[in-house]
Amino acid sequence: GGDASEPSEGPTAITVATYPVMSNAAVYIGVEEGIFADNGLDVTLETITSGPDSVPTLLSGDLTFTSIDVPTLINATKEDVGLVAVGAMMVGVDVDRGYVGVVAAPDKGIEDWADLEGKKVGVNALGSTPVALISASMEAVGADPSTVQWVQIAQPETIPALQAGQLDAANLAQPLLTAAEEAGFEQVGNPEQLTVGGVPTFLYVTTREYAEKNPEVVAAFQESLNASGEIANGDHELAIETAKKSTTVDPAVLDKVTGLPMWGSKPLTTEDLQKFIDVLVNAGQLDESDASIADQMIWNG
Amino acid sequence: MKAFRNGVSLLAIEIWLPLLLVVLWWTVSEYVNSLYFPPLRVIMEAFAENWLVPDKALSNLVPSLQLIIVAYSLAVVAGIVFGTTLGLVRPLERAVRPIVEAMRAVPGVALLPLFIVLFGIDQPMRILLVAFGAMWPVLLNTLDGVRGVEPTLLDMTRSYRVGRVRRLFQVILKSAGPQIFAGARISLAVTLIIMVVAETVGADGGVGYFLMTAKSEFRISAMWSAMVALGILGYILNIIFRIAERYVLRWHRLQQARLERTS
Amino acid sequence: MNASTEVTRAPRADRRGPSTFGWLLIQTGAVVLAGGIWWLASGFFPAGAIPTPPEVLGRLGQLVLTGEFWSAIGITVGTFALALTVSIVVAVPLGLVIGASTFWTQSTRLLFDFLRTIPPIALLPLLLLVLGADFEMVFGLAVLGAIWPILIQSIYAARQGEALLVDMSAAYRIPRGWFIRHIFVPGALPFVMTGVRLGTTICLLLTISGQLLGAAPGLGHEIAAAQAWYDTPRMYAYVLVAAILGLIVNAGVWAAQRRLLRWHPSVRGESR
Amino acid sequence: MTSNSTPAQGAASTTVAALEARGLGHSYGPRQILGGIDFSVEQGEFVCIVGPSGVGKTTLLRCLSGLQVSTAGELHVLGSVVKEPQPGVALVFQDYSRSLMPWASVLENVTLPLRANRVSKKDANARAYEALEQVGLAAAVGDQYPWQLSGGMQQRVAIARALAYDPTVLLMDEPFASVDAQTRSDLEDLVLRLQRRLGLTVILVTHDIDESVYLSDRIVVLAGSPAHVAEIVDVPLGAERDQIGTKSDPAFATTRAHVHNLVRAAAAVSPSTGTARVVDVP
Amino acid sequence: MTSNSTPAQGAASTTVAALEARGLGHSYGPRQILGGIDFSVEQGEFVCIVGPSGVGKTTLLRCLSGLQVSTAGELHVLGSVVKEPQPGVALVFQDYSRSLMPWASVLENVTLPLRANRVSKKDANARAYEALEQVGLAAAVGDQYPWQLSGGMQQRVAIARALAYDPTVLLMDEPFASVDAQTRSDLEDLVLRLQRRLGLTVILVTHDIDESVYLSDRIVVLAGSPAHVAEIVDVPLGAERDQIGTKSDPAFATTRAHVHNLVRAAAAVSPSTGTARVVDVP
Ligand SMILES: Nc1ncnc2c1ncn2[C@@H]1O[C@H](COP(=O)(O)OP(=O)(O)OP(=O)(O)O)[C@@H](O)[C@H]1O
Ligand SMILES: Nc1ncnc2c1ncn2[C@@H]1O[C@H](COP(=O)(O)OP(=O)(O)OP(=O)(O)O)[C@@H](O)[C@H]1O
Ligand SMILES: [Mg+2]
Ligand SMILES: [Mg+2]
Repeated sequence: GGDASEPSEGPTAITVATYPVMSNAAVYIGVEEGIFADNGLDVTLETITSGPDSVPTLLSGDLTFTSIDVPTLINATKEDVGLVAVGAMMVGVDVDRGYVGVVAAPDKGIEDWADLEGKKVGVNALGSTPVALISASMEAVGADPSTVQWVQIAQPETIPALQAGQLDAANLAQPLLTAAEEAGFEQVGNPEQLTVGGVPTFLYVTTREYAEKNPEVVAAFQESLNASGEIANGDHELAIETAKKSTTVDPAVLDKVTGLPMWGSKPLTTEDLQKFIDVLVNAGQLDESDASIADQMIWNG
Repeated sequence: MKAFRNGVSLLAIEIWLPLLLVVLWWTVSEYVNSLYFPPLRVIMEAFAENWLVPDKALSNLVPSLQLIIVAYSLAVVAGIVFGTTLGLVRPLERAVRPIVEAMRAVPGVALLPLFIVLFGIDQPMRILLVAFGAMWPVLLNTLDGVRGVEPTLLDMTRSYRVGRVRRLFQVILKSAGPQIFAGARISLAVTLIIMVVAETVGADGGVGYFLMTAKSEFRISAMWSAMVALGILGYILNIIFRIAERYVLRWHRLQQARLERTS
Repeated sequence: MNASTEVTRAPRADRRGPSTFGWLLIQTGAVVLAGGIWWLASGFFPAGAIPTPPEVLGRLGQLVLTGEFWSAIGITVGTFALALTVSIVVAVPLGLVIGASTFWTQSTRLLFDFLRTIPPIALLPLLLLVLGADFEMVFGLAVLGAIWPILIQSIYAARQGEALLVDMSAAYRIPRGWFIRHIFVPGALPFVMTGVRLGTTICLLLTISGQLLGAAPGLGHEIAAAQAWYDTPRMYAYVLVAAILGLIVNAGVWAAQRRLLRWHPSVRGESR
Repeated sequence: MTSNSTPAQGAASTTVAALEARGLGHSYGPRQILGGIDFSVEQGEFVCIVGPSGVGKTTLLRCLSGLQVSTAGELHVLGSVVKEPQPGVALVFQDYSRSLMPWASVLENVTLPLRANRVSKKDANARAYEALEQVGLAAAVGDQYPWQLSGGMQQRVAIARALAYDPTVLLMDEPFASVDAQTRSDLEDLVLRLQRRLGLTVILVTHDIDESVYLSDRIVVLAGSPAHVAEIVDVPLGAERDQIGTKSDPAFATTRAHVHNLVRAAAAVSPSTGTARVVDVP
Repeated sequence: MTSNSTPAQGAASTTVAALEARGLGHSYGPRQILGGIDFSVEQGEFVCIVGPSGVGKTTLLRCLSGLQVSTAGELHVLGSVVKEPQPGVALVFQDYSRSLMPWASVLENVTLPLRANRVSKKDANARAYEALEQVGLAAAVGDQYPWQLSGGMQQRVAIARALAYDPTVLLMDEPFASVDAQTRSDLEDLVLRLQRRLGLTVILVTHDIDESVYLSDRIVVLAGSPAHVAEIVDVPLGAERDQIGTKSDPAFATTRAHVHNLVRAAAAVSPSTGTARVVDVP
């Protein structure tokens, strides 16, 4: 639900988790531009390094909202953690050079999805979005993803592993994607393009308990989020400038970044989630029996 | 006490406290309503499901055991070799001390890319990474033990012209034995701990892999069951270790038995 | 004859060896040599994988001028110091007490062997839940990591005493408190000190890891941020800072060891 | 040689024995070392224990001190059964160098038992310095570590520790084995004087038969395996002793010869070593 | 007493000294212990070193053994300057109990130097058992740990280790301090016989002046601080010695008295302890 309910009294304090990368630019812009304040929210931003690891903090109440990817929320829902999605942080980018990408060394002869057959491909976790998306992308061009050898490797170690020839290709997100290109690797494609273009991939979540107690805060948060996403999507330069201010990163690195994320700017719907879930089911990452889980994942304030 | 000391009562002494705590845990956890602290009952169900079914258990235990055995052996050997070298050649030790101390304090995040570039992303890299981290307790203990040898004994070996090799193996290392064993015991636990981290890189099985995956998938009782498995693994390894220690340090145990009386 | 130890034990180079300042020069030389090897080696790695020493030092030079750098170090050092102090204060007496009694050694063995093998990293979510993503969590993690080596080493240490000194104190009816303070603890100290040196480094590493993984402020957090942005020189600059911190802290522990154990054969040879 | 005290036996005003062993036996595991030792020591008496090496003298002394609970028989101190070290008993260990704390200075080694028994630091230091002086060690030695001293000096530190403790019962296990002849006779006279003056009960293990006769009122000769009391020899030399006069007393020579023969006979079966005597070169 | 060897001096066929110290000095840090020691020991000679406790005898012996490089002067062994322990030199440490490895059985303790010098296991064991028997220890003792033995037995293990080593130069630091009188004289005779029969060079530190006169060809008396050679006393007793005959020789008594006076004079200034002698009880 996206219906705004105006808070009447002073601003409500909330704490929102952010990653030390640019996926959060929208929230930063929203805070900078006073959008959250206009909706009666006093936002504190807390940096986190991993979505799943921020869940305990959310449960302990030190965070009000955090962001996790769809498979993580599916797992949390299956395990009854009590999380609900309240909005989209990012949605899949519909172009061939996006926020995420698969890179390969030029001498490996990997030029498109089909060439990944039988190759060693690095992903951050074996049961994760990238595996599903790359598999689906391969299937979309008629290749057989079951021949791929998936290798679990954390993002920061991926480039060294590529350089050492330990991997044929790997899935990376910005800014590592740009860094890999700088280091001479070539983009094979954007795994979101053929699969989840326009579909939310990263979600803002809170606990069901909190949402039930504070529906108006959630609503205000959703309102602000979408407005912020709107601005960020429309002004990439502003997004970059915000990233320069909001992170400690070397501005020179940021200037090189091509391919930005697409931020959520519309109310989240069950259908959106279902699209993602279907991709996962098709890729064999999710059991058919869990395919109707979308309803329980979302907050319908 | 002495009459007490048959196998059964030894076991009794060894398990009364853990048993008590388990009962306590079992009872208290039934009433704790927290996702991350499931009832012990549930944990044990998850344990039975994941670690008592041979197929499932083996796919996780085999890679881990292989890693533990090889990495731990390497760590102990390397620790003893380097520790002895540095302990015997004092000027060398003093000269490289800053480097050694700095190296010990390098966080794993910096080592991982290095190890990947050097050794790949497969089992050998994990083994070396674990061995590197687990080597330090043995190394430091060996270093200190080698230096603490009774000076009169060293004089004795010099005066009787006992060659270097024999002096090393029959006097210095034996004298340092108790301390080396203390280090090796710590290394054993460190091996298991680093293993968990190492198994997040390139692995597709192993206790650590299972644990970290369960954690990120919110399968909390499965995660706890992995910790229980690690604990049991640690305990079993420590028993093997203790048997070796009892055998090698027999003299020390007998000699120190005299201490118990008064202290 | 143990009396003349000082002279016979120490290798010649140590005996008429360099002064403290001389050693400092030698050690600096060794560090420079290691830096040289690093520089050479970084050439063999694919470009950018391992930054060169000048890159890292250059970045470090920029960092030291910023306030964040010092506040990150301040938080890290503070957490570490507190965690180490707590670990030592808890683990050393506990270990010695347990080690001194066969009953308690055996009673706690299973428990400790079990608990020790549980990786602190696996406990991270639990700590985050209970203590929040903050100083307390990092502190808890560091204590959980550092306490074991100190504890185990102290348990072993309790068994190292000279039996005759135990007899001596019994014969002279030295009360328990005095015995512990003047005979038991000094005799156990050589072993305990090794444990403290191990614990010190583990404590520092876990302080940094806790900040890194739990996104609590401090050095680890800075490393994580640099990593996320693939700012390798910056990451290595912070890693270098971590290593230097380890170096400084351990130099302190060494100095303490030299003072506390100046009577022990392991230290007697190392004059000044 | 000044003797400013009443004879030792006179100092023992009560009739209850300082130490009394009844059927005392000790085994290390399955090996029985002491088999039924009976003897008693009066208060203020000076008793020496002699016997071949390995017969069990140290073991006996450890039992008498209460350090070791004998596995058979009973030990009475001042009439009551004891199972642990008693106050007022000082022990000089045979393995003196190991009985000194390597981490403590000589002074600290000597004062520790005093400080631990509530003697003020000032008094303890004063007594320690006095004792060190008595055993012929300079005050400067007090600041050194024991392992910086020669063997004989370490032994004297151990003796000084016992003397400073101001014991009523002094147990000494070959206390003068590592000092030169001159120092040895000086120390003998020192212990003798202290014993006479303060009415100490002294039990001293020695291998030097001259020393045992010179010092003691009675000599306990141990023999056999397990060890038993071969004979308790009364020394008919009176309370006054001095190195030249006493040793030229005919009674000294006869007692000496008697004890010598006893020890020789005991050594001939070389009790706890199991075989015959030192063997001839083939 | 069988003497089946030529006199010791006869055994020394060459004129070069076994050991020669020239102006040997040693300091521990700032403290000078030995100040210019000059003396030489012929091959096959038996020399005793005596002197007050703490004078520097052990230090001197350690320098002679090459364990310790003297800080002044020179040491020649068979004519060449040495700075480290030489083959064929065995040393019995004053601190015998610390010189035995606690983790090794008695047998292993005795065989270690042999095995380390390439003696086969069988031979080493045979030699070890022979040496243990010579010092009066039963074969069964070989299986025990040193710390399960009495002090005197440990000391004899240390002696056995030196004997089994089959040295040409034997350095002994108060080797008989912890054994009973009977064993002591047996051991004295044992060393004397071996020395005569094998032409060993023996340097023995002792506090027992009778022993030094009985055993040696010459006695080096150390005195002062820093220590110097007060006198080198020739013992005019010939090569044949036996416990009864030799000790009743009038020359024995005069030598004994002479050495006694020298040591007493040396002890009177109590060199390294810095103060006067053992003090009278006030
Ligand atoms: N490691 C050392 N450091 C400092 N001084 C020492 C050391 N070892 C010995 N000394 C000093 O050197 C002097 C001589 O010692 P040494 O052991 O040679 O005497 P000694 O003649 O063998 O005496 P004893 O008969 O008591 O064994 C002593 O005053 C002692 O304090
Ligand atoms: N801890 C022990 N374990 C086993 N046996 C022991 C132990 N201590 C001593 N013994 C044995 O007990 C016997 C007597 O030893 P003890 O030390 O009492 O002899 P001692 O008469 O003092 O000899 P010495 O004159 O050589 O010191 C010896 O045969 C020794 O082997
Ligand atoms: Mg004894
Ligand atoms: Mg000496």
